[in-house]
Amino acid sequence: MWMIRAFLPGVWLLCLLLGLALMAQAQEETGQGQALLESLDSPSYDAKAEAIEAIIVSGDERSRRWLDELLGGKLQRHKDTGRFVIVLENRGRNWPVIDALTLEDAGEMSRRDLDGIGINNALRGQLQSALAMLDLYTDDVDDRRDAARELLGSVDAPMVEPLGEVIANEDDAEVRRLLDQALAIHRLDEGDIDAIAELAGSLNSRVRAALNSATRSDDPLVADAASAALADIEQKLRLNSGLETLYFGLSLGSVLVLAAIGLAITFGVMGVINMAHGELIMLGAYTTWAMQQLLPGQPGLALVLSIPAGFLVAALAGIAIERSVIQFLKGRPLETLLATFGVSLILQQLVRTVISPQNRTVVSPDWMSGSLMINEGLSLTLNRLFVLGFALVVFACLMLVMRRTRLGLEVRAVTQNRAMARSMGIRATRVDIMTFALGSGVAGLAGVALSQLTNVGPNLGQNYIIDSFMVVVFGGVGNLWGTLVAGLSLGVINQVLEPWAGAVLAKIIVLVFIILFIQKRPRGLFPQKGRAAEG
Amino acid sequence: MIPSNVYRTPRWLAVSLLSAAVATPVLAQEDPIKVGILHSLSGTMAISETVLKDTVEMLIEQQNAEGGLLGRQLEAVVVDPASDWPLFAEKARELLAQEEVDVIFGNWTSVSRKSVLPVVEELNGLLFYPVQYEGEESSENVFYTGAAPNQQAIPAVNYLMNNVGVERWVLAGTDYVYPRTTNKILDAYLKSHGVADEDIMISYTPFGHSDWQNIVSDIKEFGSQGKKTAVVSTINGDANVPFYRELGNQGINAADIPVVAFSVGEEELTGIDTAPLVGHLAAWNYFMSVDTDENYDFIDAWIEYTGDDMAVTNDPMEAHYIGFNMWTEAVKKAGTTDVDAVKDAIIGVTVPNLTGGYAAMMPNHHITKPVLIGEIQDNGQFSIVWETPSTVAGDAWSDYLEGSRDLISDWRKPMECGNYNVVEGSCGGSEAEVE
Amino acid sequence: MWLMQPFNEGATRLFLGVLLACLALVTVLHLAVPAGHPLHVSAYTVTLLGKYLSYALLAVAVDLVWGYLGILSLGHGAFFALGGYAMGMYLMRQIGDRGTYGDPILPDFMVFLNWDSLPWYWLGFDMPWFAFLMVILVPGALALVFGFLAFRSRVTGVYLSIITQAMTFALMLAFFRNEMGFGGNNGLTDFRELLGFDLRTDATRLGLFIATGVALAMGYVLCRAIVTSKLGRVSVACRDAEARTRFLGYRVERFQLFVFVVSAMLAGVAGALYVPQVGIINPSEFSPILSIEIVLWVALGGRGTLYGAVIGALLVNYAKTVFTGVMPDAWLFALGGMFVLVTVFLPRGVAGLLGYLQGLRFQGQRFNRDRNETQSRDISKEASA
Amino acid sequence: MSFLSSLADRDHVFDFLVPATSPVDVRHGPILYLEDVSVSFDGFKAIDDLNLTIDDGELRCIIGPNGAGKTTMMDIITGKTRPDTGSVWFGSRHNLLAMNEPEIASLGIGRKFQKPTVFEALSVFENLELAMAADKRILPTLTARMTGEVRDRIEEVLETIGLEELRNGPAGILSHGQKQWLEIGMLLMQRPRLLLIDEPVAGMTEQEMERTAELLTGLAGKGKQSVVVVEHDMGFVRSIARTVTVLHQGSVLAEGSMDQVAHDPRVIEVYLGADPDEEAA
Repeated sequence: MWMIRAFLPGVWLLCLLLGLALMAQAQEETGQGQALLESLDSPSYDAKAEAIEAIIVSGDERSRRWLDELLGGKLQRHKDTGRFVIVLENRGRNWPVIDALTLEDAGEMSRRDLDGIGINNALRGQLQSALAMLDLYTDDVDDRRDAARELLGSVDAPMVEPLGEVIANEDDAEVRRLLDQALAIHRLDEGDIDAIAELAGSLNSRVRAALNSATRSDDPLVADAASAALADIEQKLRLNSGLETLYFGLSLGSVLVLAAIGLAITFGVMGVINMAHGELIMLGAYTTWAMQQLLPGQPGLALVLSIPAGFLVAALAGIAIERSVIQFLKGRPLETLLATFGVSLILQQLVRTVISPQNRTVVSPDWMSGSLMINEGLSLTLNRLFVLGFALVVFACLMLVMRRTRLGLEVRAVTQNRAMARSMGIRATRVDIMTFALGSGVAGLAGVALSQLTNVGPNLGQNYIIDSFMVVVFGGVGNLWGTLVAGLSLGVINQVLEPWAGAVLAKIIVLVFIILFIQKRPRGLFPQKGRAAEG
Repeated sequence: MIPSNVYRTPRWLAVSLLSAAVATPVLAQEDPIKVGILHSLSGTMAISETVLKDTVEMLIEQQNAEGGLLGRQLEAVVVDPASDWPLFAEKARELLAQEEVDVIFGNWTSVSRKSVLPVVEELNGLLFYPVQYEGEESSENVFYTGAAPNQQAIPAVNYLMNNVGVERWVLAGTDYVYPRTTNKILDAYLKSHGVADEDIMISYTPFGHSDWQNIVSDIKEFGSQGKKTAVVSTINGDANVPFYRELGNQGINAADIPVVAFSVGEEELTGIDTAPLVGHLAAWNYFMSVDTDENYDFIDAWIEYTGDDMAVTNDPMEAHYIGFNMWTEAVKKAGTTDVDAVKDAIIGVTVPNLTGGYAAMMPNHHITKPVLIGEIQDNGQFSIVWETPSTVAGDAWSDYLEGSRDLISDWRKPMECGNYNVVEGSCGGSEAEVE
Repeated sequence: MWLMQPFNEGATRLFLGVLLACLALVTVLHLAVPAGHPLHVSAYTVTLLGKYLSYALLAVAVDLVWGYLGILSLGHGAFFALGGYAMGMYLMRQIGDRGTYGDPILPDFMVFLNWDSLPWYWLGFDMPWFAFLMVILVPGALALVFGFLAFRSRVTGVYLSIITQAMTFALMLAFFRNEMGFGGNNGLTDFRELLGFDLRTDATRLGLFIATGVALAMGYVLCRAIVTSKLGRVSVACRDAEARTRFLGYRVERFQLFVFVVSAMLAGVAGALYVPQVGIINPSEFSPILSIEIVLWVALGGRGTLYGAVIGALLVNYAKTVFTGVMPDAWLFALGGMFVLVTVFLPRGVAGLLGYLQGLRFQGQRFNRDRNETQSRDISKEASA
Repeated sequence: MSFLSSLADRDHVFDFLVPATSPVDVRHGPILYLEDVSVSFDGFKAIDDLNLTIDDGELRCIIGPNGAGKTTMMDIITGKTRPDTGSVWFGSRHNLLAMNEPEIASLGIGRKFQKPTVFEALSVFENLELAMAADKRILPTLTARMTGEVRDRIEEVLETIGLEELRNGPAGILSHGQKQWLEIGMLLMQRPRLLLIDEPVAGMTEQEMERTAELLTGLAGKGKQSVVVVEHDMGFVRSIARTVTVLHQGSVLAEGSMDQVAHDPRVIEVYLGADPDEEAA
């Protein structure tokens, strides 16, 4: 959704509508296009604004393309020839371009010979609302809705009438509602007190913005009515913010769970303290990056593919660690801690030297960016929603593996009584490898998910290792459910505390809480009871 | 390792000629001039600092290609302080006392500079510090080639106030001294321009903060009060990716609530999917997209040096470029690498910067810089939307802070004082007793 | 007198001899041998060695709890840092009005963060005796509270390690906050003088170096005295068979607490000696990573021998200095590799190796055995947990 | 129990730790007295309404199939496990349920574990030294000196358990049987009034068993220690036992002389109608 603050001169708008009408029978003249673009290429932004209007009224069918490219900063001009081109790919030193007039391929041009036609946020706003107006006439309902939503708060006098017509011909109720609100906001700005009645109860942030500014109106009646309406809205919002905090908490929790669940297996079930766990997460994240490098332009597909890939890579790395280090330290968990710490140092520096010390870009596919609108006031960010779901799925799968599969059975057998299990023909070593691979693989999955939330860089792992241990210990070592509950609850606690304690303090409080909790229940939330548990 | 290549183009020559009297290419029989490089190559700061190390190495290579300095070759002495602050002090001591380098280019974080400062002063070394910082410091032995607050923060805020019409301000930063000081200065500055208290929201977050949900939604709420709102971000490197992602996903975009960042440059953007960020702002003294020949030459040199076609340049790199040239200039001027001689010689030295102007070393060991405001583009570059008509001289002591308002710094004889109090007319504090 | 006990041991006498000899040697080489001479020890090296020695003391403290009490503390960096901060606060107060802003009382960072007066917890730190007392008391108090809680509820093994880690992590975050009034991320720096000695003179550096050496010697003797006393044997008993020790009528948690507190105090002293030599104290000293590294020094040197801890600390840190200089891009490989190799192939660390070479097998074997003992116990704990 | 009160409580004990030689009041008969004791783990009743009385100086053997609750009973007496209901008295003065392990131990109740646990890192001598009845607070322990009297005592015990020549070797290298003895020796060092011994002869050779038998019978006696032995090996039990108690499903099934017990139908039935000896073997 786009919010506009550009105030379009009325003249221009009339021309715009005129232009829309004319567009059909507009005549193509070669000179005209060049001239239009010439006028765009001027140092002053006002001149540019006029040029944009000119382009729209020209009714030239390339204008839509031009405006889009201008918006994307891809409409550029060759310094020497003065030729206007559209840049297709603007990374690297030489850029592939097409001619802006003929729209035919114009080969490659050196970055340094090209002059971009810069725009600023004001122009960007102007362009967007212009395009929005155009979009109101498209056939796709969703586009029209978005367009209508964009117009909220950016309607001014000359637009009223044409919008009225639009509403009249609009068959989609939602679009009509939005446009009505847009007009109401406009009327409110004009000081029309009745508009408030129409806006009352809407949770839309731009409506609230309008009402807020209305409270500062010099007409006391309007001011009071506005604040009354606002108070009513705030009431509605309170529930929202409660839900929002809960969602924040859960999503943070899901991240913790993802990061910790692998550890819950290697550490909890096998009793192996793997300080390189964080780096396994990192590997998963880098796999996602690599995938996106392999499949340029298809971030979504790459992401999906990197789920198995990430698992595999991390699992293999895990096996390597298990074989090369951990197996020699069987039954010496504290030594394992130290050795794997060494491994983590090596892995980090490896990434730094082999790939780069800089963070890597991981693109979010469209279906993961933006947010899911529950109501006008509450929307859930998609990427976190996906991660939350992903975490639960991973957890469920793990439960299945541990509970239902042969591997799970063998793992439990081996961890409870190695010798016995051996004598029953279970190949303990193999089980160790498998278990460790599983745990590491899950860490890889966490990495894939995290790549959608945070940096993909050499330090990624370090930022999560401690939290992971906290979660596992808090939940009770060796208990997957514990890890889930612990992760989610810690997440929620943190987010509930944050607003009044601040991010740092909230984290500290949570840590202290964990410490004290461990004093009360030395074996975590869900300890294993009975004589076995006696040290 | 990076392919080292002797490289030179007519343009490049032109630049060096601007700065250099014709460098007489003498074979260096004398032992080389040692240039210390003190940038973290591991640990958390490696992300930002490694490129700076490479930059200096490249500059040294180019200098040597032109016959070195005073007929002697330059030799880089690289150490890794590993993002560990005490280690910075130790390594600085190693460079100065053991390796006996003639100059040090290094440091990124304020704390690392603070940790090195006493060492450099004690052993009377030269340190060129290339990163924008909080000011409130002026050392006889340190040259600040990065921006002081008045060369970045204030102009950026001016731009938002006057050109964008912002009325409400969110000052978001990582909880350390640079954001704290900057925000303090801005807070004072905004209030002095009639911004009400309730129209300013300040929030601090820990290093590497990755969960921005709450804060971003607060910002959103803060912005929905019917006044144009902007975020002034002094958020430190690593925390930016999740921050911008959250912004994008919660639907806050530039046309709506613009974010102007002081520590997000091209280097940081390489780690971010910039599509949702288009239009957000950054204030620097240099952008890779600057359209000058010097810049294109520098970029090409850099690309060839790193052998990476996608390699980017950024503001601190330019700062090193300027600092290095200033130092070579001063050495030529003084005819020696002796620290005291160079210290005197360098004040007033003027070299071209990459943005088509010149940078001069001020008596307070800060330099003149243009201030550019750029909007993020989808290709991880900035399109420059505004710049100061002329260059701005760096202020060691902010005019907007209690206590430092009356302080000035002037290292020329006879004053030679880093914090001269114009009211009391005395030179207070540390540098007083450093002879 | 139990404190004299260690002097009857050949090993301790040897250790002290070597240590003091080194101190003397360095002093001589620094003062007597002219600069430029290949044998001259520069002030830089002296300070460096001083730093190593303070680390060595820290390592001894860790070995006391880990080696003899079986408590793997991943939070000893916290005690070290607290001691360091106590010293740092004293040094800050010593700056007086020579700070940038020339404020006679407030440190610079407080001035420009608009503190109008000194927070209560800074009071008294202008008096050396008070500050030095705090160097010991503050870490001691933290250890007392933390240990009391942990040991009384019988938190053991990995759980204890993890919550010690949580402790130091929480402290790190806390000290990063500028509101705390400890200078936030910048920490405390720009120190001038200690007890009237200018910190920027080589003489003072040498002095600090020697002081650290002596402190190490005393700390070593103290620990040695503890471990050779009956209490030391009880500690080992707690480590190897906690339940048994209880049934013999020892209040295990009290012994653990006692040793833990002593160790924390030693760590504090180490921190206090460390700060004036490196010239800065900052929250990153609290970082859990550092604490893990300390444990690694001990592991590498050889756990449960004390002198092994010293060797480990010196070795690792020397290696660090060398590597960061020689192979800046790759030193982490070397360090990490070293940790892996030692823990895997040299389970008893360098000391174990030495012991073996010198045929002092008894120490070694007994140690190796009870190591496995403890480990198997640890594992059973985790398995059962 | 709340943090503060526990703190207070601890201090209270810390001030004057009950000395090991505190008089145990046995004028009114029994030295150990369990009444209606029950405890359950996760619903499983390990001890079910158990009543047991041990007289001063008595040597009592306790037998019973696996899971009869023998070890749990020991845990309760030594304070390791807290019963859900019931009362446990040491003499007629000390309520054991109100004390923790060290306090109970210092009252003069010594326990030997099923699996021999000695301090393997320490020498045999040191093991005994630690076990010796002494002031076991921190500072006294820190400054404790090896007096001649102490040494004699240790030597004496070393002799009793026949480990003189191994005195300086680490306990870790001892054989299983030797460890068993060492542990018993450690109990002796405590000068306990009551010895709880869990399976003393498990994994011992015939001769070792005999020696152990002598050792134990030698210990018990009026005014000396009372001894409670839990054992599987019926042969051994028969060789030392005067009174035998049969535990079953957490409560006393039968009590009496070995022969009585061995022919008690219920006992036989519990042991699957088999002769107890075979069952155990």
